[in-house]
Amino acid sequence: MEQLLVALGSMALGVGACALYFWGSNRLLDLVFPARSAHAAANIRRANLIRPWLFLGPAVIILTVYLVYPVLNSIWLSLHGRTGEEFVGLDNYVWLFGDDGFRESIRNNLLWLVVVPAASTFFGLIAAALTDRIAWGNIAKSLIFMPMAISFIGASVIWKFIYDVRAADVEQIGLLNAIVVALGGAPQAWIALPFWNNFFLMVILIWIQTGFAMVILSAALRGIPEETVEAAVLDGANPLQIFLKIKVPQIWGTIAVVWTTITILVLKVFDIVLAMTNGQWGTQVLANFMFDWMFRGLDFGRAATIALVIMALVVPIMIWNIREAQKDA
Amino acid sequence: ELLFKPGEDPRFNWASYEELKKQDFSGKTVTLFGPWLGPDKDLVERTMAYFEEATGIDVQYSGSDSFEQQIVIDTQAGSAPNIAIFPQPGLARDLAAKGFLTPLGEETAGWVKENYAAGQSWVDLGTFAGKDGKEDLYGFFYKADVKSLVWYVPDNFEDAGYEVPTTMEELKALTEKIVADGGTPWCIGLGSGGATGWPGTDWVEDMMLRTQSPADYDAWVANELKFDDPKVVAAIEEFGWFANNPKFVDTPSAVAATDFRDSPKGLFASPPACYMHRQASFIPSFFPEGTEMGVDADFFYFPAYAGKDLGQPVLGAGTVFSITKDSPEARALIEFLKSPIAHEVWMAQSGFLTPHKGVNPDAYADDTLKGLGEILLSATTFRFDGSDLMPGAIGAGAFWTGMVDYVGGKPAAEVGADIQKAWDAIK
Amino acid sequence: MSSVSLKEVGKSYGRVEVLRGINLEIETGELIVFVGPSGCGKSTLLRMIAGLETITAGDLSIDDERMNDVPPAQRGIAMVFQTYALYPHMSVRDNMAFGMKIAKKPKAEIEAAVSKAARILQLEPYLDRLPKALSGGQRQRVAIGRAIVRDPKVFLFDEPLSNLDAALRVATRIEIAHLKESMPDSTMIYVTHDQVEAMTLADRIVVLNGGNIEQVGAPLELYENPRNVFVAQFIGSPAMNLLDATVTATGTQTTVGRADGPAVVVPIASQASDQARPVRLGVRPEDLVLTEAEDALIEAEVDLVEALGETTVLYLKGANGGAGTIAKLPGIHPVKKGTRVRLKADPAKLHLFDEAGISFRHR
Amino acid sequence: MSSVSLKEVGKSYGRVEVLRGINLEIETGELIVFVGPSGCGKSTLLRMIAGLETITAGDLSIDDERMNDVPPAQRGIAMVFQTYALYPHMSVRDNMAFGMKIAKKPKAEIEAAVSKAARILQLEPYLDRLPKALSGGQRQRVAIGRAIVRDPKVFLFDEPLSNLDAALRVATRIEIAHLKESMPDSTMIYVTHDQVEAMTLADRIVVLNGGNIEQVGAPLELYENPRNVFVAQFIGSPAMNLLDATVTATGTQTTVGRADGPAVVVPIASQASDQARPVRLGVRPEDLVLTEAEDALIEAEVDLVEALGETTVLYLKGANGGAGTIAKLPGIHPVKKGTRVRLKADPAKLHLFDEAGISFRHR
Amino acid sequence: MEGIAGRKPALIWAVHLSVVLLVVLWTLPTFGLLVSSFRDKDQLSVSGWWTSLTSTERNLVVRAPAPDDKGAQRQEGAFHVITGNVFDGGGAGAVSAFGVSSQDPSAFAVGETAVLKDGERVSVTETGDFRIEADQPMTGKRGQRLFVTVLEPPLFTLDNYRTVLLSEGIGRSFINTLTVTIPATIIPILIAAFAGYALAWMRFPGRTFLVAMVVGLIVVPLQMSLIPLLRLYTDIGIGKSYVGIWLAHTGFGLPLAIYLLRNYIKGLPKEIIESARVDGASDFEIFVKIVLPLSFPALASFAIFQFLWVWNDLLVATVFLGNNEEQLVMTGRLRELLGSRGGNWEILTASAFVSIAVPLAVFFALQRYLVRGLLAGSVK
Ligand SMILES: Nc1ncnc2c1ncn2[C@@H]1O[C@H](COP(=O)(O)OP(=O)(O)OP(=O)(O)O)[C@@H](O)[C@H]1O
Ligand SMILES: Nc1ncnc2c1ncn2[C@@H]1O[C@H](COP(=O)(O)OP(=O)(O)OP(=O)(O)O)[C@@H](O)[C@H]1O
Ligand SMILES: [Mg+2]
Ligand SMILES: [Mg+2]
Repeated sequence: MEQLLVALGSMALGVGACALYFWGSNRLLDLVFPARSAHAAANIRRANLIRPWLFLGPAVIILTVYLVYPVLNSIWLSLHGRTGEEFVGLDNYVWLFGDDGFRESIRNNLLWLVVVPAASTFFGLIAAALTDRIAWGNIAKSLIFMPMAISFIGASVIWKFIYDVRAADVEQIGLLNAIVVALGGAPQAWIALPFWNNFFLMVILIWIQTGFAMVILSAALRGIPEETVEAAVLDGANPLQIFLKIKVPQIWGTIAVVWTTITILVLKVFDIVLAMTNGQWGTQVLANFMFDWMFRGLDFGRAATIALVIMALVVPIMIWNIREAQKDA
Repeated sequence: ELLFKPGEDPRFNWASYEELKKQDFSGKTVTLFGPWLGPDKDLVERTMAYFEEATGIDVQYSGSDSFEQQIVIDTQAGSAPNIAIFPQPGLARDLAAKGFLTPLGEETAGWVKENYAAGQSWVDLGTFAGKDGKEDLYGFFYKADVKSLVWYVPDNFEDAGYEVPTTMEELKALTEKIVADGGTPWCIGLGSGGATGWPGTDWVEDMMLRTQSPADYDAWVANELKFDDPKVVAAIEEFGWFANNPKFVDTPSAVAATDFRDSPKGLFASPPACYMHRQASFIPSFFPEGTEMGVDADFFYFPAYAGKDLGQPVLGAGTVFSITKDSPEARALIEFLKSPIAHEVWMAQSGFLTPHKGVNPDAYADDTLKGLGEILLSATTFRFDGSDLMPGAIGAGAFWTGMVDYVGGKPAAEVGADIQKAWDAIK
Repeated sequence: MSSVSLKEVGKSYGRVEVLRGINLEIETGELIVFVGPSGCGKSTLLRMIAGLETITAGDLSIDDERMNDVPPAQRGIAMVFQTYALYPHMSVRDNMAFGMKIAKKPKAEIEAAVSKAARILQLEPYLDRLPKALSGGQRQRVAIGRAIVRDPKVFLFDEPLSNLDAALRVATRIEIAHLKESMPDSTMIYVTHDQVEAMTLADRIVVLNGGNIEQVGAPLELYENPRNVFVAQFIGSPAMNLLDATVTATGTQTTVGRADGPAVVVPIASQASDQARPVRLGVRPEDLVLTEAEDALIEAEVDLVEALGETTVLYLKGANGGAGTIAKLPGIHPVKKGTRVRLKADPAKLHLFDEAGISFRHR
Repeated sequence: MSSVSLKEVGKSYGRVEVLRGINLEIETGELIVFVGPSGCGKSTLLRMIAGLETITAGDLSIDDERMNDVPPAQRGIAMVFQTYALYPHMSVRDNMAFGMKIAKKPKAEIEAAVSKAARILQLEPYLDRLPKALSGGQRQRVAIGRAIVRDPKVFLFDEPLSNLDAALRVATRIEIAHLKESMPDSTMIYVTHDQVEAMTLADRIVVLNGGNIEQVGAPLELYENPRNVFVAQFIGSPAMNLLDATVTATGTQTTVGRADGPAVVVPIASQASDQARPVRLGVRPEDLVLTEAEDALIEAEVDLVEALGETTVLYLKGANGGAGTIAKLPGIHPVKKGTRVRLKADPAKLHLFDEAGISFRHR
Repeated sequence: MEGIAGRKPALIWAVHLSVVLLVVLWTLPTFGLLVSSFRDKDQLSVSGWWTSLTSTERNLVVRAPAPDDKGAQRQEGAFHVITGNVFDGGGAGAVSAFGVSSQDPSAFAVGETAVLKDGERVSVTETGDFRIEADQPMTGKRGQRLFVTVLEPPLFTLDNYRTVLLSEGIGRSFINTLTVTIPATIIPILIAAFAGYALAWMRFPGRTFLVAMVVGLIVVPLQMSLIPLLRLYTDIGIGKSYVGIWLAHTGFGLPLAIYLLRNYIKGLPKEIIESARVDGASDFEIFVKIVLPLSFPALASFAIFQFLWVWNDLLVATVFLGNNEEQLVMTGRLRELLGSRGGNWEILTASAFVSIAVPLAVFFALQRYLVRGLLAGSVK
């Protein structure tokens, strides 16, 4: 009970302090430059110069401390050795590009980058298109979306149940192997199957992200003017043609947004790989590779270098996004 | 709240407990951070209770199964606990090199040398170079494990008429005989989530000790003997003799994918999925509930080749206590670890072995533990788990991956070369 | 080149009956306009003809072939939507060619059809633009072009001009009129709620109200000779004024007496049974003229004057705060708010409706 | 209760000059309408008066107080937007009360002001509804109510009716006219591009074009006496016909000769220097009447007839495929497409513009 | 669209079937987990969850009481007997066969008598009662092993949940998680909403740059930040505390939050904001009274994401909050359960389900805002 009160108290305190800042600072500004006084106009102009920074202040400070500073720190670290003290120039980069683990990670990551966003978007699109046409579509949507609410670790547990393998002569409790055995095949250790295991891991993330893609794309599909579809019906297009030639092209923008979001996620996510294989059996990816070097290799220079490579991979997408953001700025 | 009332049970060295009471640190606390969770956590807390009771220090233990990451972050960030309990010395050495550990001092080094069986080797294992390059004792070993063990079900052996082998030759013969009888001799599982592969490293280390001299083993651990050296490759292949023969193992395609904790369960299946399981002394925790040691399951020493004159080598491991934030209380705790009572109380519970020569072996909770303790104390050659001594990137990285690759079909020579390459890269 | 026939056509959404018992014969080459207030079912009827809505009762035939269950694309129709419904991701050319491409017509044929339509609609300079780079009027021309390319038997237009601004609306309306002329054989069905469009474009107008046809006829016929009060008030703007009256004398001419004005003799026949019947006398605002005569049809106080230059609209107060009358006088009249004016009308232009709202001329 | 004065007001967005040198005095109680083609700067000018756009040149005063740098809320204005701009999450009551609540007025005062406005606009039954539960016309009334509640010195309306359908537009227009009447002291500035609205509502109309004021005047003055070709064509629908001509005789009356028709004598004075000057003769479509006379102003072939009942619009072919003329004849005329017609006009209703487009009457 | 004439019903059926297929594929893994979490732990590890409704045949190994144990052995007439039931240790079912050697675990049918090497006779009944008799007193420290083939009925149990939910400190962890999650969801939303409003509707120099910066920062991998930040915390004395973790989650969630909320707020009708300005509202009042209520869908949808992320987070929590009893969060607690009992599928399943219950509830409560909120503004 007491815990609960303390918890409630600190929650209220935290949220309250934040709210108080915004309210108080504005109040203060209004007191310093009162809007209803002799110099109202001048005061308001002065207040308006300051006010945006009151609104932005916390955000800018937090972004700087929590993200900008670590990035700069990483750049600095990437030019230093494992202890972060001796300057090694570009050695870390040289090492990185010669490293097998890195090459494997890059190869796998590229696979992930292609497969996961593509498959999630694809299945999301299919799910969106189909569920929009039926009465119980919303229920179907909720169910397909559900994996989004599951943590990566939870998802890993779930999928361990799918990929579990037992000796050939005992009953399989992994669903996939049970099916394979029922079809007369031999049980496989799916997550240890070279190369293909990457895909078995990707399936997990696809499973999680499809719901996200579906929800967004379904909204976009519903935003398509009905008349264009009817016009296509009159033009004699069949449902598939309507979908491919009329609907999909009209939501390219949304597809791109969904794709980008999932791409960024793919680069950042390491939990699944960590929990399922920790990069063994040739499934290493950059995020996990970095994690490895940071905590197992204890080499912050190299970890930082890998982190920067991850960021560099997203730069094109970032630039595209910044352009989009500036278009309407 | 003390498990064994002070002064009652004559197996315990209560004098050493009384000795502790001379210090008074009432109101002080010491923070302890380690990898132990669940039942292990209860064990350590119950043991520390004696220290708390005697000195008035409040010991705050917290455990995490991501201990390795956590301690790195905490030491780096300056929010370290007073004492860290490293599951292996490799990480402690890395942190010592970065200056995050406090030397324990000559006196402690002397004490270990005096009181531990093969004292010097424990001192050596706990001695690292500090940030300034100067070597000091940073790690105090407390709680050891014996790894050169094979677990089996005596009844199954009896039913099939098998004898416990005493030499490697006999073990291999038995393996083949079981296959000939239509059974599966071994359960091997390398899976361990993020640490998948480590059980394979233990196999290789044991094989190194059984095929090469202790000096070679030491050279290998220090990478003076390269990983791609034929001697090492041969040891890997020795492991392969067991693990890579599809007839010898329970789930041949899934050796690497089978969790090491699930793996021993095959021993107890009906009919038995396998007859033997090579694993360290902690594995009974993962035996099915209600398994009675000595009755339902037992162990035998993972034997050495009779044909090679290498004695009875024992592979072991231990947890290392290091001071990550110095304080008189932390020092007092290290002192406590030297007292026999600190060992005996845990010995009397479960899962604890100690090289401390001054403790009463009768304190061990059961005969199995006592037997294990004897193996530890009487080993002709004792060597510490090599992968734990290697740099993290190897011992907890490339070596693991190498083992996974090896049971996945990669030739031993290539595996050795890969690991060596990784090692070269970190210099 | 085709006639459309509707026989007892009806439409229900679940329990809601939106259209009922629609009978209509549309001849080849005719331009028929559906008008009616919002929600009366114009679009629904058109979409049923197009096949975009199922027909829940009755029969639809095109060229004497029953079409109820034929999919839209096979009906030989083309439709132009209010919102243009251009494919935003395709160039003007591709928009027009889409239907033929789907039908796997040879390239050359497509090319020819598109350029012909583009020529007719003067869209040649824009063929490679995307719709978003076109003005509203141009977009609607593309939508029409897309319909032309399909060479349909029947053109359907659903309020094609209502998204355009006033000036463009006039211009595009004239273009559609020209288009109709250049394709004398195509049947066109046109939905609008703008009566100016209806009047100017239609061969015949179908006035819909509440799911029924109120009257079908040539535009001027509806204006001059509305079948009932609804049509009378719907056609013409401002709407026809209605004055309460009672029949006092019947015969080839009818005399009606009024509570708030003099008796009026209307040259419309009535029967003896109509004697003493309460009726409504209809007079269009534009048929009223100022007069000095004592026995003016209407005498009332001016409530509001709208001087538009070309015309002057007088809003007159009704007796006892009732609905007032409106008069629309050509040119500029210096009438001030608050003055009393007298208005008369040519008796030949008056209308007489019975209690049910049916015009005496139509009984 | 307030006059607005603009002195040499200008607006630039960076390098783009959107408005320049606007001088205008608006008197207390006046209803001024800004009209002009799309993009001419009407909204910008209004928003500058409101304080929503900074004024980049010149001075704006309200009640002789310079307002350039005063924030919107302190200018004593209220604004009604085309899109209503109601706060969607607040009830009608809260929408109207918002401004006063912000100003921390006492509850009773707010309550009184809101109910007064609701009474005027007949919004009482809807006070507790959310905007989404209202029709377009009701929403616009709420927006107006919100303005009334603030009791402003100046009301600003930015195309308040353009989101409504035709019938509602007329009804709401009349309501605004009544509102103006009931608040004779409030100054109102009203932006529209609908000339009917402008003509019917305005005390004075300001015609804007390309960032300049073309003419300011009472509605009928603009109709009868446009200062230049732009105003002449902008006011009135269909637009005034312009015929090319050359001055052949000057004096108190001017004679002009034409290539494609007889000479015309216009009762507008001209100077001797105007002799042989190329001019344009303006005649409104509604001023043309059919004639049989040989020397008709216009003789041309009919291209299209729009019979609206009330009027008949003739689209005549121009000579050599040039721009045609339009005639709007009252009533029903049985003219057929393709026939040649002759049209005349009262010379007093003719307009004469010089090459620069300035009316001779305004020189 | 529904009413298009001439539609083929087969197509509609194909759509329904495809959706069913998709839904089954997407829910099957979770469903399997749900079923598994209610199953008996012994059955769980030997048979797939899809067989959970049918009886399973299992081979059990049971040890009879050791002859040396006191009271285990009775004399019955000439015989020395040991009796018992194979289900004494738990379980139920029907025995179909038994054996006395691991070499042949089902050598004998029930009712038959097995004769051991030393002459002892063993019999087992279908109900699991066994009887060992010998002519002489039996000796030995180890009891006789009996191998029985049992047809076990399906067993469902709440034990797994009991274990997880009643495990020590889980309530405390639950409160801790809430203490972390709620402010760590609200604070970034608040800060981001203010920033988003400023970036969308206020004029000041550097706005474009800030927007670009925010977008750019979305991709920073947070692992980079852990150590520098914790060091900073230690230096300024925040250490490991709730404030620290709130701020950390705020920092990591902020770029995406600002980006989404700015897009949404930017998409609000300009006239509404101007109208409020004319009504005399200051920027603060406009934000609080107009923008905030109107942005609810966006706030809610971001809240879902932030909530899911914080709730499911382990890394940030363990780094910034520490591992001790007082501060451990749910994920940490569950992971501790898993860590110490890696092989126990039953704990794994139940705890995984416990960990997703709250996020699922939050998701279903707020999901209707999701679409509206996320999409608006981000796509034209
Ligand atoms: N799917 C539907 N379910 C139920 N009623 C409908 C449906 N679609 C249309 N209606 C109803 O059918 C009636 C006719 O609609 P329709 O769109 O044909 O009107 P309209 O005459 O075209 O009106 P407008 O001029 O506003 O376009 C309306 O009352 C409408 O509410
Ligand atoms: N922020 C801006 N930057 C540059 N030019 C602008 C901006 N806002 C408006 N303009 C330009 O200013 C001119 C006047 O715009 P304004 O909105 O005042 O026109 P308007 O007369 O109200 O037109 P409409 O009738 O379409 O509303 C237009 O040409 C427009 O393109
Ligand atoms: Mg090892
Ligand atoms: Mg319609």
